[in-house]
Amino acid sequence: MKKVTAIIKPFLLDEVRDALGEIGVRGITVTEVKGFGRQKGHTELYRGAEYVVDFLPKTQIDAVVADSLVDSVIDSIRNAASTGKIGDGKIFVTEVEQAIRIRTGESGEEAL
Amino acid sequence: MKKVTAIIKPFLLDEVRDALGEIGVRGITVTEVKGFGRQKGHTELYRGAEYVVDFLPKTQIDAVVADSLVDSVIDSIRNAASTGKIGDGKIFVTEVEQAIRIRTGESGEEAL
Amino acid sequence: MKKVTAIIKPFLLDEVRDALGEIGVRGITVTEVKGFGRQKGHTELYRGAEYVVDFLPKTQIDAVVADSLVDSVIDSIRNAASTGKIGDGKIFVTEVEQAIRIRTGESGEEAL
Amino acid sequence: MQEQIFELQYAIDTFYFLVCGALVMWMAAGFAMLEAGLVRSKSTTEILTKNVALYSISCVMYLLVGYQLMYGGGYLLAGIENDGAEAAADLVAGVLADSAEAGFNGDSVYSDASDFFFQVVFVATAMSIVSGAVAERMKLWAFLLFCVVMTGFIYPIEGGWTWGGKPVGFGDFELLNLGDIGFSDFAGSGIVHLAGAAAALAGVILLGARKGKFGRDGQIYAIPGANLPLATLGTFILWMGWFGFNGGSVLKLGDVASANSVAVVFLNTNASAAAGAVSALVVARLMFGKADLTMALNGALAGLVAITAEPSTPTPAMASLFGAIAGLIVVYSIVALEKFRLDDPVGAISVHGVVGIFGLMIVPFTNSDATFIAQATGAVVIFTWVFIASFIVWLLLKLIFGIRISEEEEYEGADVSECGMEAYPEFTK
Amino acid sequence: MQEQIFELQYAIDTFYFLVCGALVMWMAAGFAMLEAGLVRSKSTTEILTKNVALYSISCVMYLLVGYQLMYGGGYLLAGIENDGAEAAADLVAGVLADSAEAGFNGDSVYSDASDFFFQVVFVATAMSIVSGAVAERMKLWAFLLFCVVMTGFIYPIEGGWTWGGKPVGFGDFELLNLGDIGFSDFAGSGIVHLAGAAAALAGVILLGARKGKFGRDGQIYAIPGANLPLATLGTFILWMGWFGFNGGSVLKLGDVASANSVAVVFLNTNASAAAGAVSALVVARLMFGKADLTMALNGALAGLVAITAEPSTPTPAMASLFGAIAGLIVVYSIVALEKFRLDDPVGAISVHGVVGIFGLMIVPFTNSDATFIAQATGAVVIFTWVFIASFIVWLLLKLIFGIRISEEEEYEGADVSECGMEAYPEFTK
Amino acid sequence: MQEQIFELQYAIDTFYFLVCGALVMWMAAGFAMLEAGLVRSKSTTEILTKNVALYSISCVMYLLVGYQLMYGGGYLLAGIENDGAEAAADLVAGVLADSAEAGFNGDSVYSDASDFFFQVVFVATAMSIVSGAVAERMKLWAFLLFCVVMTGFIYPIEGGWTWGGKPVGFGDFELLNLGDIGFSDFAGSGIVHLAGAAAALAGVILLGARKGKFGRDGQIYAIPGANLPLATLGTFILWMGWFGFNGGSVLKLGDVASANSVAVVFLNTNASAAAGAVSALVVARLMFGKADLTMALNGALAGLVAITAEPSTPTPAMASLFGAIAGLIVVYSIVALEKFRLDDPVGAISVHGVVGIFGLMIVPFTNSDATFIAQATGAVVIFTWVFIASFIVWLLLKLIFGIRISEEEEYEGADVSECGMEAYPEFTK
Ligand SMILES: Nc1ncnc2c1ncn2[C@@H]1O[C@H](COP(=O)(O)OP(=O)(O)O)[C@@H](O)[C@H]1O
Ligand SMILES: Nc1ncnc2c1ncn2[C@@H]1O[C@H](COP(=O)(O)OP(=O)(O)O)[C@@H](O)[C@H]1O
Ligand SMILES: Nc1ncnc2c1ncn2[C@@H]1O[C@H](COP(=O)(O)OP(=O)(O)O)[C@@H](O)[C@H]1O
Repeated sequence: MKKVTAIIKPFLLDEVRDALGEIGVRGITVTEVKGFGRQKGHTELYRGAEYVVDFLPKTQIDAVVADSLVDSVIDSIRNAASTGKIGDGKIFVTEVEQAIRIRTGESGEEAL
Repeated sequence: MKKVTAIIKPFLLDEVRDALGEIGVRGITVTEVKGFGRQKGHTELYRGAEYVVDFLPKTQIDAVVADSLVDSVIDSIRNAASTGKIGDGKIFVTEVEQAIRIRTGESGEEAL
Repeated sequence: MKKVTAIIKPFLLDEVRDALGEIGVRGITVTEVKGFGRQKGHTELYRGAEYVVDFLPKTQIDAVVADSLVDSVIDSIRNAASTGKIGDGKIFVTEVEQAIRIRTGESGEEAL
Repeated sequence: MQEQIFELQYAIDTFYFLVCGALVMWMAAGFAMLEAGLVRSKSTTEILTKNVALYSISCVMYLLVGYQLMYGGGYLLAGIENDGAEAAADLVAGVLADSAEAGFNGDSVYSDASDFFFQVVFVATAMSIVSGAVAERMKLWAFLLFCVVMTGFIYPIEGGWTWGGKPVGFGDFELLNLGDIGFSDFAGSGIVHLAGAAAALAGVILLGARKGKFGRDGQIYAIPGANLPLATLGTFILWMGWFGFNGGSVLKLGDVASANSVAVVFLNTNASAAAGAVSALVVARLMFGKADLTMALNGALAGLVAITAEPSTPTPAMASLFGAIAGLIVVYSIVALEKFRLDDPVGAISVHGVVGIFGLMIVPFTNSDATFIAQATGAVVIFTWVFIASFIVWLLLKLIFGIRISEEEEYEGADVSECGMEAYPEFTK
Repeated sequence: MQEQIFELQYAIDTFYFLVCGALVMWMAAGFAMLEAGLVRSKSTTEILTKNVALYSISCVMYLLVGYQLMYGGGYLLAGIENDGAEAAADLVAGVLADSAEAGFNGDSVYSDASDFFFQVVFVATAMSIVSGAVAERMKLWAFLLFCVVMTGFIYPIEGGWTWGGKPVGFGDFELLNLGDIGFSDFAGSGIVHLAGAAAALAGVILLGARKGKFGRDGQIYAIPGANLPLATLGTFILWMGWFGFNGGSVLKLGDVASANSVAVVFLNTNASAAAGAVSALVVARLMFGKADLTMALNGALAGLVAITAEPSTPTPAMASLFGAIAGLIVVYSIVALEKFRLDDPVGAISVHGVVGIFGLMIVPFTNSDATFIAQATGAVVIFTWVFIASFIVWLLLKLIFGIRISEEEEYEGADVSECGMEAYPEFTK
Repeated sequence: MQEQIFELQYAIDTFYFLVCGALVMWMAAGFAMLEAGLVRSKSTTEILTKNVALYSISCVMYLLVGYQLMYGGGYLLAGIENDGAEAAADLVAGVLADSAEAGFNGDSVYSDASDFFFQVVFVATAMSIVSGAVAERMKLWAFLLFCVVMTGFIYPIEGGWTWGGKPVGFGDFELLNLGDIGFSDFAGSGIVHLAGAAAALAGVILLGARKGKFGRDGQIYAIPGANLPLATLGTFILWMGWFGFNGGSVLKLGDVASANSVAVVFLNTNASAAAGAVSALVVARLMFGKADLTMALNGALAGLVAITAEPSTPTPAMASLFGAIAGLIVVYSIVALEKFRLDDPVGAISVHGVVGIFGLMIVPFTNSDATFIAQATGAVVIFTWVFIASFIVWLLLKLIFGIRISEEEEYEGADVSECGMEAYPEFTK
């Protein structure tokens, strides 16, 4: 199994979730994160003094999926999360050795 | 070393932490996440209009542990976090190549 | 590629970000987490009743970097995040199989 | 000694006006909190800025021209200036002459300055109604420009026709005199609230709904308000302030009949609001299966708006009944307006417009001086004028500057684009 | 001219009642904010809904039956209706006759409507005390049903015995007349505050503590309030409103002795509250080692409750002393109640009940018309009646509908289960 | 009958004082909310605690010694005690004699207790100004000790020189009498606001800036306030309360000239605030390119402070102009103070100090009794005394206990170290 981690723009979350649902991904976990990258933050003024907002709000999606699904998951995310503008985000893939469903104890791909 | 990542129902966090403490896990990192899975969200009405709460609040626990501990960690989490109801969550295990304690520079299992 | 995950004290985030920037890390993702470890929480009184704050606020930094950079990333983080006091945090390194930039589709180290 | 009695009466009536005026001023805070509670956190700074600015602009514009247009009080309050401190002896002599003429039980004789103070806060109320309805998507400065026109001209002209006693029309073109045909609007269900709602409706139509409010296939999505304690606080503030709004509109305190009337107005205002809240809560429970706090709040406000056209003649039981009906109407109206794809984040058009009309139409039941036909005529005149005039102003603003922030700005929140400042920078995710 | 003087006096006294009544109405907002600040975010919408609804229901029920039961003012305010606008001449004649009989320095003659308005807001105050104590775990509709009975019957009957001058008992069964034996409760430390606390205590006992408040082995866990600025705001609102609560209870303004008494009441009310806040802050500092804001807030409220039974006779220095003792009592009482495993999230039973009794018992020190025995008797009568009657009502509600939300609902928060709406949907984790 | 007229006048004037006093008391809530909104969430409980405590301590200290020092009203209000309830007949006789002497149109005769009540809330206002400026880094108990000295001694002594009519100096050492040389400060632009700002400035200088406010190379960093709805609410509360602050300072209501003056004061106070808000909003827009809500709020407050020195003589148009200039000054002043590395989280020194001086200096334009030289002298005397006395007290506190929390405590937030309690425990990250 693989974990596909995508850092996306927050307002595209629903699109990505729907796209993943369509190709059979039945579970995802979402974390609110702050991203720092090529997309630069902006400077704000508050009472005449500056402050730099350099961490931008991003949404991280983790989906653990069977190896066979990885490519289509990546494609789906790219399709749904791409606006063509800088800061669209990244997808990282890592190996997952084991998955267990807490309720039933099922393990492996069964558990997803 | 392995990282055991568990997505659980938030109100069971204290139980899981205690269970892990008992078997000798000395550090965990906890993240508030939103989960989407078999457990369905619910529809709310606000001023007569519907809105769907489809992401449910979940708590993610990450514990990096020695290989030898993995099985008992999984068991502990399952015991503490299982209510038998849908949405109890998952446990994922991944390989960790290196661990370093920032303060001392110790590395490997020493650092945990 | 490797993912370097560091759990640090929140107020050192800017220092760590700057240190990573200096050695050429161009992107990081930051998550607010709660940590439980050797550093103990504290007991507070509210209207005469006690409550224990045992999870401490920590900041998790994830940086996916080329293998060659891993050691200097670890050093940079240690330098920037170390106060010598308990609770300074940990660094974990894991393998990343694939990285994709959503906007362009570039993959591998190109995507970072 | 008669003179001293007149002086005391003048002092009492003036103080009564000032206290009521201060309560109405307080309603500005109520609207600000209500609206800040019912929008999303990312549009909160902007709605707060609008509320502070609209109150302030209302005060400036009404002082410059509005009071003159509505009551002939002089541009820049030239009329009031004269009875300032410089000619205290003249002032006293004038007051005593007026009092003698009016008689102890006659019309109220009180300070011109207190009259302006009481009137100016009403202007701000009318304008506050607008800000809520157009929240979260309108450009700040376009709104403030509209505010200048509304509080300096559109409202004062309408107010002149109704409370100012001027004939409907402009210059030589005079249609009819609403007061003469039996139109009665005690404290402004129509003159203030319907007027505000008409301006809001024109804005909402030209502006369109918030992104995400309506789906392509007619779905209606909820956009929950970010801070319900604030919305509740705002409602309580409005409720309290309304005692000044209606109570002060008796215009005199200083004799038995007037004082009793003021007391009846306080009592009825409170009774109607209470019944409105209870009824809306129950109706919402039956319709939605849940106790919808925001509907209870809107119900209380609906009760207040409904009784405003005539709070002095109903018995307390009737006032309660009117409030209860208003609470029912407002729930249905809010749901219905969304069916028409009109997006009003705080329900202002329903509370002040739909219920404002209801308030006007029930006056004849308890006040025999008013007729249904005159009430309907008044409602039509007020609505038509304010709606059309506002529509034109909004349209001009739209053509010249644009009135809507960009889609991306709306996504990021009006706070960042319009004010460069988050309302809760440390809390929101 | 004597008639004009009486008319002015009537106007002044009526206005004084209305202003004080508006301030007491404002206390409803104070309780709402205080309680919303001291509960967890997940129970906030529900406590707000309860507060808006209880105020509204109080107004409706007191109008329907309560005012009749307490003062014989007529069901549906039939008595007040008559002195509305229709018979203005009769009204004036009646007032003048009353004034002549009372004399300028005699009993106050003022509008019946203002009397009702002032009384009705007291009912809501008594009921507001309950909502805080049962917060976060009681079913909304069970609470509202209790509210109907409490504000329509339990409180008005008790009020009839005390302020209404009726003998304790029902129908032919008359025990004693509290007024005759020397019971004195100026503005309601017992009649309003202790009564509210007694109803709250009965509810808390039947309801049990919030899940997680007490451990199996007697541990007491803190459940911090979610929004302390709201709690502070609520306290300031209550403080301000209390000037109306106590100040209005002089019942007359319009002569030198009365006006001075009102002023003394304002001064003492403020002094006692201030001393209560300081003392509670210091006591909490000594006991807990930290400056506990919530205790300072409770201390101010305790000072207010303590002085309420007699704010007109103490010197300012004594008022301060009474307040300081009240501030000390309240801290100990809050800690002690938790030892008995009574879970009162906002400290209402301590502030209004324990300190309410203290307030009653110190009256004889400064007011020689009151006796300790009569004060104790009054406290026992009020507590017993309200506690038992409330206990029965709560029990019936418990048996018929259940009064407590399920464990899971409590975990998820009363907001979702009772109102289907989060108070801060964007902020909470 | 003349006596009855005097009694009514006494009652009216007393009530007027009490209503105005209650409004000023309400300003304590305004300062608390404004400051709680403009600090970070981690320092919110502490600023709330300071505000509740400072109001309370002010009341206690002014009652103990302050009123005696300022107006000779007796330690522990010994003077007021006597005209309490015990000797009602004496009281009435005394009042009637005073009234007869003063004459119907002469000086106001009203309850001593109402006078104290009105004066005491002013002390708290002066002290509230300080808490905002030293927020987020000062030790709670050091602040409260300063509060004891400021409200018991520093302010009352200064107040004695100005409103109390005492000569500047101590004991036999008398410099000059500010009233005699033509110094005029109607409601306290200098006596209250500049005084508060002077004490704040001394504290800020000794305390230093918040960590992270200024960079090593002169950079100025923004530290955004955590809760702008609270800040806005606080401003509206202050705006409302200011009607009492200025309106009550006419000191008499009960004749035509006085009542009219009160009305003019309400009108001008409102006009100046409105113009201040508009002007600050526009100036900030031009300077920063964004509509800065917090500047609009400060602008409104600046308008209020500016008109406070003389709200009764300007025409409404002039009041608006003064307010507009004040709004402009405050924006520049806030930016300028930061250039001097003075860290004032809420802008208190600019709003109350810089604009307070401006308010004093414009009095001679509309009030011919005042001279520029006397106004300047007064400003210098007030500033010098309060600044130096405060500086010494702060310094002693610094040397003995320390006045600043540790760097680590500051990082964690004053809430945890000073109060052991978070303001929003569930929301902040
Ligand atoms: N090397 C990295 N490791 C972890 N997260 C990264 C890395 N690079 C980028 N990110 C995340 O991806 C987000 C988008 O990256 P950015 O460089 O701004 O734009 P783009 O994806 O278009 O190249 C960042 O805000 C950050 O959260
Ligand atoms: N494939 C997955 N990848 C990542 N997270 C998942 C995955 N499947 C489930 N989860 C997480 O686990 C939670 C529980 O899963 P769910 O399917 O609702 O119930 P159950 O664990 O009982 O099967 C989800 O809310 C989600 O956060
Ligand atoms: N085994 C672990 N797995 C995951 N996170 C850990 C682990 N041990 C520690 N942490 C994280 O690191 C933080 C610091 O660890 P702690 O033991 O308190 O101090 P130190 O790093 O100085 O040994 C913890 O708060 C927790 O978030």
